[in-house]
Amino acid sequence: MSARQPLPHWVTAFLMPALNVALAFVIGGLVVLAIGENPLEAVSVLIYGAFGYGEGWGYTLHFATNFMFTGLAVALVFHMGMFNIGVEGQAYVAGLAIMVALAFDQTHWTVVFVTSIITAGVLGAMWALIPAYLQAKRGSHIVITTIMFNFIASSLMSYMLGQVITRPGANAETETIDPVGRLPLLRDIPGLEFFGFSPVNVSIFLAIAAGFFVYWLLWHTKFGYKIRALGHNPNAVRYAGVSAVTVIIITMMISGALAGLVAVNEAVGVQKRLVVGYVNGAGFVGIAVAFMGRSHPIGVALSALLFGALYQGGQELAFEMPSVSRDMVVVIQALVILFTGAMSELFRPALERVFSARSPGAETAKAASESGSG
Amino acid sequence: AEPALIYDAAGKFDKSFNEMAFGGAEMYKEATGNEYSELEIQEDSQREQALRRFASRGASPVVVPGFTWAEPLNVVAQEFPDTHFAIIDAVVEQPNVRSVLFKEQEGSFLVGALAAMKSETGTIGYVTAFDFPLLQAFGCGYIQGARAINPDIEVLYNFIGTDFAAFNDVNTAGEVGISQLERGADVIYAAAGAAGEGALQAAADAGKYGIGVDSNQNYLFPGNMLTSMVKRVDVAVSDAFTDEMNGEWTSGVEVLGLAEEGVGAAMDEYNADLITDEMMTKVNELRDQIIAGEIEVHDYRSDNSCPVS
Amino acid sequence: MSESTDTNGQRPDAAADRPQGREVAIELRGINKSFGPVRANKNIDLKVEKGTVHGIVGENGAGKSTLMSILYGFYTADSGEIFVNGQKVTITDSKHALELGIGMVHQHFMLVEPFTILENIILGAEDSAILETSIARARAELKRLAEDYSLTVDPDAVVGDVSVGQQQRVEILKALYRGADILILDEPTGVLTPAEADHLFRILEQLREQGKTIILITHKLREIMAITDNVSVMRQGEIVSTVRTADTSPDKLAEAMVGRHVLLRVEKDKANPGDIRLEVNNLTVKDDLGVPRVKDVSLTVRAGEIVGIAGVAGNGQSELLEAISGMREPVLGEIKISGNPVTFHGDDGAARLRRAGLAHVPEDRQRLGLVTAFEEWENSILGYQDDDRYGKGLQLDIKAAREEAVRRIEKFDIRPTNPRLKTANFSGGNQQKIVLAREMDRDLEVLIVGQPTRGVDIGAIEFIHNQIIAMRDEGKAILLVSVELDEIRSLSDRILVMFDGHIIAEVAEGEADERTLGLYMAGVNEPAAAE
Amino acid sequence: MDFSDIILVLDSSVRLAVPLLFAALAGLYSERSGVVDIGLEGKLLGAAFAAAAAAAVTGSAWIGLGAGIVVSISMAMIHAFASVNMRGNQIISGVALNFLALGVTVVLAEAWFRRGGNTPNLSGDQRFGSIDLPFAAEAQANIPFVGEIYAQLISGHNILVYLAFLAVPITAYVMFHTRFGLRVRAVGENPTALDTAGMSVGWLRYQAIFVTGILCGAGGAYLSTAQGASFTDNMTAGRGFIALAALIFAKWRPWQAMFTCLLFGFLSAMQIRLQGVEFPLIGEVPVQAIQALPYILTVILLAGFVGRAIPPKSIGQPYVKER
Ligand SMILES: Nc1ncnc2c1ncn2[C@@H]1O[C@H](COP(=O)(O)OP(=O)(O)OP(=O)(O)O)[C@@H](O)[C@H]1O
Ligand SMILES: Nc1ncnc2c1ncn2[C@@H]1O[C@H](COP(=O)(O)OP(=O)(O)OP(=O)(O)O)[C@@H](O)[C@H]1O
Ligand SMILES: [Mg+2]
Ligand SMILES: [Mg+2]
Repeated sequence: MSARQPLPHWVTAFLMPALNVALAFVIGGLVVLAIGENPLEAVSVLIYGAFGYGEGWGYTLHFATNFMFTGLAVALVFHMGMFNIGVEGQAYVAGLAIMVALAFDQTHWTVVFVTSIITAGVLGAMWALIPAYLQAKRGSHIVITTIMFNFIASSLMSYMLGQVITRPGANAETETIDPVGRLPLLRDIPGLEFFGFSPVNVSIFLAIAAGFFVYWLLWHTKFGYKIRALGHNPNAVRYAGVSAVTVIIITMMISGALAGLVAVNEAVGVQKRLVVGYVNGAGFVGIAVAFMGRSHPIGVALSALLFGALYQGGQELAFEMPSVSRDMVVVIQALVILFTGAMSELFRPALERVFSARSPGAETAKAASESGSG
Repeated sequence: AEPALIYDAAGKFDKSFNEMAFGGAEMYKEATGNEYSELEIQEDSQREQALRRFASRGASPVVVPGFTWAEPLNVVAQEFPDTHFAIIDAVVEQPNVRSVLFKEQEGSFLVGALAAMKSETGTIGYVTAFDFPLLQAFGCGYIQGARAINPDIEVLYNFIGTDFAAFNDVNTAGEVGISQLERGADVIYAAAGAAGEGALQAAADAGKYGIGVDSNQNYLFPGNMLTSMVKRVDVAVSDAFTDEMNGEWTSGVEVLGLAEEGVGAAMDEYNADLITDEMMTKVNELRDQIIAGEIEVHDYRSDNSCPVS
Repeated sequence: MSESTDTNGQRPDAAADRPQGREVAIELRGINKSFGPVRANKNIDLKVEKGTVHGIVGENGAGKSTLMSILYGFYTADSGEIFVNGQKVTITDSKHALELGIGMVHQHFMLVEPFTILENIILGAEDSAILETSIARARAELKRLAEDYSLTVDPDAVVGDVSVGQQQRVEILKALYRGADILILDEPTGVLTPAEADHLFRILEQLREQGKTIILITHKLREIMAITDNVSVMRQGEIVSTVRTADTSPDKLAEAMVGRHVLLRVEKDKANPGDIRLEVNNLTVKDDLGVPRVKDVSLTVRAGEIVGIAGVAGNGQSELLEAISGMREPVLGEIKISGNPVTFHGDDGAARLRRAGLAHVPEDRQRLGLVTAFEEWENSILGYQDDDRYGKGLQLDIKAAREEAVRRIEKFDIRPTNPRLKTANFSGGNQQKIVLAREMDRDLEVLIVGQPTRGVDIGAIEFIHNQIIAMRDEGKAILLVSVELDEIRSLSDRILVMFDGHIIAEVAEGEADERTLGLYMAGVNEPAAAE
Repeated sequence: MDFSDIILVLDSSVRLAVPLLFAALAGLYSERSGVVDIGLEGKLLGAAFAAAAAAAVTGSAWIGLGAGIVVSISMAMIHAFASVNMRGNQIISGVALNFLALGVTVVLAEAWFRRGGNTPNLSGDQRFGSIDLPFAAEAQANIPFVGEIYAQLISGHNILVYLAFLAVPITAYVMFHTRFGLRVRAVGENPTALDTAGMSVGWLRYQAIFVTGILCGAGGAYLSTAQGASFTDNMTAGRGFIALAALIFAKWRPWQAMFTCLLFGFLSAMQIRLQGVEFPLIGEVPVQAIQALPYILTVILLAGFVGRAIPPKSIGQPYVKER
């Protein structure tokens, strides 16, 4: 951020991100071009696949739901000035909530929904507890501990799925939830048939609620005030008489709980059973989602939507253009993350020249951006 | 109707049965000159979508390798009663679905026997990706075969990792192989997809023997590959394609074991010198006994446990 | 020219224009600098004569640091010209400035704390790729400088561990080591004890004799009068006057700075102490490294009196404040607020003390007292965020908090007056007012205040002092810690001198002349004996 | 386990530690200069592919190493550009590069070799073979213990292993005894101090990140052309993250980093050995418990003995002069 003429809000909020996405597609287009496909067609296929029709929308929203949970989990802890790389593991362990869902699947989906929300949340929180405690009490760097706990989670779940809760005759997966107890898909809701066969289900409302909750927590509660204060200035927190230990532990547990909710959408809601590695990287994508969303719930929601679109659109692309492999789709996704996330300021100097050509500030801005590169 | 093949999340080139399925499709393509369509899914939740797309575009049969397809296929098969589907490694009870199962334990039994016969140290090894019933079934059959030859042979049994990433962790696989060799193993059976090559490489580097899996990997390290436990997923796929083409489609469960030559120990020019005649005769003898039901090879998956270890 | 302190259309550099044969070391012409909307410097003209000490005074945020940072090549001016020794130059970066012989001691030190003093000094001026050789040379050079200017430091001490006074010496040595002959010092004495300050001035005089040119920014007019040859006054980004120091007076300068008459002396009537509010018995406190800093200290503060603690920085005052305010658990001894002993457990002690009726203005506002990334209103509830008046239960009543902030901005004349503004963009003086407002504007028993006016301009100082007196007159018990001897003497009703963790003397108001206190602060228990 | 078994386990520990060591030392330069790097994983992967591919095509492991380093450096420079010039979020940049490597390697491998995202198996000069130090055999034969240690543990590794361990004293020297090191540490602690002392913060960070690229390149090449004999899709399997953890565990110090990586290598080697072993009293524990051992012990050691790790003060924050 350089000493700058303030750009019009719509420029920073919409034009710049749009330009970045465009650039990402241009470069991604070159990859497509390299394999002799038409980049423009590829982009239009990708966009159509993500937003062009009901089922596409449904899939986009379904993926966005997972990323919303993981993104919020990362963002919340980041406001406390820490980095929770353990979301993947927290979500994975929370998958065990499936057992509760299976226990209640003869009752009614609402029962399954509520109970699995609770258990998934609790399990995720528990998996975050030890790293949090060690950080707070022993100063053990939370990045190490959460990385380690991802691996430990993988071992634990391998054991559970391989030996304990596995369905004999199947392969390291649990029983499947009985139709009676399955979460309704959006298309089952009158008026929303539009979503076709897509797996997007009632969990999406949970994700939206989670967004509001995090916003409320951070900016409208005394505890959120403490979280942010700790994030900005730990010394001031001690001066204020706020217990950093308590704040760290509780915040991490809330984060773990948010991560755990992935289980409600993905395992309980969509796959209706637990399989090995069901989180499938959503936890790591959540890191990018959180930072691209500037750790603000609205931003997180938007970038979750972007990533959902990339996943669904990418699948459409792989389907419509057989020569575009899913690895190429990964490349395009990476480019989008790079340009919209890490190089979001790429066009600022140019835009500043355009939008404040006549004002003296422009020069300062230029000087500043130069001073950055030395 | 153009046949279609949808690969599992592990990906088309998993050095394992997805890749073999691909091979099968190619076989069909060569034999008949017909095209087929294919797709790699990226996310588990995309299975139904993929199935539906091919079905709704009139593809038939739609073949899916891997048990993970059972659930979604069960749903989609009912939506498209006129489309034929085939699933490998799992059973889907639908009138328009062909379910192909393999008796990996039987093939593994044979290679286990060979390993025991080849071993001079009385110690052999099994390297696999992670604790996973299918992979345990390989291992369990392997041990049974080895014990059939030498009741007190020691079988080292190692896992590379704890999830699907293990199928790619070729370096750890190599270390696992080395540690087994260091502990006296002189034959190593590697059932770990792409990572398996790491263990086979270790065996080759040490001048010991490796056993490949799924496809015939004998060519990898000629002279150091004792054999491969082939699992003819490719055959299953191309059969499904051709049956449809010739209007000979049959739904229902197909179980391919030694009898059906769905599994077996690969013998070719690469390992000819390593297999002595008496080894050969012994193996054939065992195979006949299994086919005749005189030897009952336990399937780990039936009860998630292995009687021997 | 003596009336040139008036602010109307006077050519700012008129004073310097007068012919008197001295050549000009630095000349600035029409310098402009904006930080986004903020116009920090508005076409500044300034001449600094060679071999003189040139003072610059002005309110917080007047643009002093910015102007000097431009001269030093840290910021690039939006427009304007710079002449060094008559040559027109465009200073692109600090490297360039250093080559031109310009050195700067920044207001907020530019040191690498985990490094040793030597490493800090050679940083950027290493004469070989291998450290050892550079260090060897630097060690010798440093020895020479130390002797020439009696700037003794332990070259191998880690900067983070030495006193601010020492750190500043390092900054000066850095400049000298690089052969600067134009030296800029930005608020150098803000953090120094009187003794250290006097020493600094002797050094500056010595440098001047050697023909070096010095630009001195300070908020302390006494220092301006004592050492500078010329002085420029800045207000709101402009130089409103430049005069010979001989021709002006503190009051004139103060008026020129603030634009109104300022009372430089504190006026208060006799205290009438009530009963004991703060009682500290045999307190012993260790710092983070486990070193005892406060040793068996006992003291009491009564309602309606101000007890001042004088002492050279680093003699345990900070730890004493931290213990009394509940931030640091003492190893021995007890603390009583209005007779009730304070208990320590957990890391939220400060909250318990606040509930007991204690308010705390910390020594270091930026590090402890504020979350500078927060909006002003958020800082105005820091430490009290759990009070019911900011909302019952979990919810934070933002509206209530903001309304209160607005009231305080009004009452304490905090500028700018927008509670939604980021605290970092308030000047130091105003940041200090935010803290004071928060801690003073409530019913409390005991107020402890550390360095209330550090780095704050005189306008603000006057205001802050009056507020503290007012509190006393309302019958609050006030414990004041300051390294500013003047401040201690003018505010306190009783003065305790702290040395090496002990209270080594108590002096009643009036009996305390500067010399005696100075000796106590130096650890001399019997000033008489020291005659 | 008798003596020679222990030697063998240690030997395996060394092999397992090397890629971690390269990556950890690489991260050390970047992070000491104040730039977070969670993109170690991606650089390892990219380099592993480039090395294997180049070796397969040219038949020379050395050219492979060169290619790996070049690719890794290019990725590092993207990170530098994003972190320094764009003042972007360093975490996102790292995540993006990890994804990028994941995708690009497979796409290119498939395009060039048609082996399903893998390179052909390398053999002979395409790989770094093991080097026998002089008198290894004699020593083992004649000197008890020491001889065996020398022959088994010290001797018989490939050149990259020796380079990795050589990189430790070099890094230690560069960081704490050279002008470059002094400045890198300074810019990580207080960039403004460096700026006001007349140096360019950005340029220094570029230099540091460049070194990061070199070391990650070597680490990647080790995986695919020395320890392994081909590139496979996502073959790094999280090593970059373990290395990051090791770096923090070591509090950003070179020697400590080496010991941490060796420790982790040892735990992994033991883990492999202990699978399926019957323990006295306990009996046979679930294999997954053994597999989790390295990670659990790391956490315990961290909490028990290592304690608080204070990162370079300016880490993760883009250098901003003016607001
Ligand atoms: N780096 C910066 N970025 C943005 N604005 C700045 C910056 N530095 C200073 N300013 C603005 O410029 C004005 C002048 O600041 P400056 O630091 O020069 O004041 P000052 O005279 O040094 O105050 P003080 O006496 O407190 O040191 C300030 O009011 C501030 O708003
Ligand atoms: N890097 C910066 N970015 C934004 N504003 C700044 C910066 N540096 C200084 N300022 C602003 O410049 C003004 C003067 O700042 P400066 O740091 O010179 O001293 P100060 O903040 O006035 O307090 P003090 O005089 O006690 O140091 C303040 O408004 C401060 O917020
Ligand atoms: Mg200033
Ligand atoms: Mg200031």
